[in-house]
Amino acid sequence: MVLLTSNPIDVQTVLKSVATPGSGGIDIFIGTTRDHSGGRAVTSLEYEAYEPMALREMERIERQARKKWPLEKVAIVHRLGSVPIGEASVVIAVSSAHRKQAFEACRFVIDALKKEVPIWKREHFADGTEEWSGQRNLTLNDKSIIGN
Amino acid sequence: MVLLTSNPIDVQTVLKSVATPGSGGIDIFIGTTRDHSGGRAVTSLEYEAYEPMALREMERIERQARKKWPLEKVAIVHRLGSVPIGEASVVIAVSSAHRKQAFEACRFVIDALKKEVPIWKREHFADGTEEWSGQRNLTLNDKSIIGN
Amino acid sequence: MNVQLRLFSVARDLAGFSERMVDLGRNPRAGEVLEYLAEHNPEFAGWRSSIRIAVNEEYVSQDHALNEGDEVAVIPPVSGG
Amino acid sequence: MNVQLRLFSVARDLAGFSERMVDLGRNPRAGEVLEYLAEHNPEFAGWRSSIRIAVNEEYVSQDHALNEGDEVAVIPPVSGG
Repeated sequence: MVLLTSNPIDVQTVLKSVATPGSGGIDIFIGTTRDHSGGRAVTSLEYEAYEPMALREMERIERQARKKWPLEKVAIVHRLGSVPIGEASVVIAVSSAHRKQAFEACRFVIDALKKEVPIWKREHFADGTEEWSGQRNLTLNDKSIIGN
Repeated sequence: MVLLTSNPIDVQTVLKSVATPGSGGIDIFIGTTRDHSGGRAVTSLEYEAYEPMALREMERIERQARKKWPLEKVAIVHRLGSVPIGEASVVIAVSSAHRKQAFEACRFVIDALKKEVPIWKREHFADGTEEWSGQRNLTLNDKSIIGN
Repeated sequence: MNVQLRLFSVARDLAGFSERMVDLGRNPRAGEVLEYLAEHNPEFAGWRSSIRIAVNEEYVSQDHALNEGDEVAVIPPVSGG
Repeated sequence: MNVQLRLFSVARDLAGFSERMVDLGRNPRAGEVLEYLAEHNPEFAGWRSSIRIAVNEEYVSQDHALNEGDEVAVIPPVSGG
């Protein structure tokens, strides 16, 4: 199950979506918005996606995980729009007969999501400024000043 | 936070207990009762603990995890008594500024719990028999027939 | 040849538009959308090493040959999670 | 010397009791509770390699010296989780 939503993510619902009678272990990763980033106070975050492609990439990552591990169910849910501090921006849940596979697959999915899925985070700072997260590297690599 | 309870474990409550404004990642492991064990159909499980020592061991494991990783909060909750198939017998939640630490610590805690905490599982099989789980090794090692 | 160009995040902010039908000439390669964008804002010229291009919702290499009507998306470094 | 013996899980089922004050003689070691139990059921004699002993809620080695009034628990292989 893959989902993009502008509503708060209900972890209990995600958990239910992966619970099966054959599951011995479920690993859930919850990414939450932190109140600081690079030493600066953050007041809120905003996420934008290239939605149809993001869903395709999420499905591709689920298929990759299922090839690597014998899994029961996989759920990948990402929130879009504004996300207040402390709320979940992403929830990954993986069920498997044994816990080792659930842990490894869950970590694989969040790592792959962060690398591959076209979603972007914009940070709003307490000092009133805002910027697209992770674009500082872009500008450093390319010796330009975009995105700072 | 460590807890032994004979009530169903509410994952949402455990999650709230570890969410902090400094958390960037929360990893939750949920051990659920499977409908089969060693090829046999299981109808329900029962857990017994040496309660005060189990709580001490759970606290010790939390301290060990905090020594190894910079963590925000740790919750270790184990259910006792009868647990229907599909319900959670154990829930571990770990929050940290970064997801890598949350994953590693969560896995460390469940692995340590399964080795160290004096809790025992009794499996009730569909064929009407029941037995203490994991005692088969005891009897094989010791060339006796206890626990089969 | 006309393709549908889509921009996201910092790329959209820099270009000032999110979607546009653009003519990339004959036998264009995916990476050439950056040259098109650099005509509007020279800073795009330096992006080739960091940006990824998706055609019809799938990542492609920058020398991927484009077809008429392709949806070509400029994907700055992603930061979901 | 009297200690409070506590049995759990398969050990309790085999011995037929869960808690008992027992006299282990002079200068007993933790592992000697298995010898005490083996007098009731010889199967306990073979357990030494698999069982752990806890004294006052902490794991100890089998040659740990016991004190008057200690709570000595027989811990069969645990299976929580």
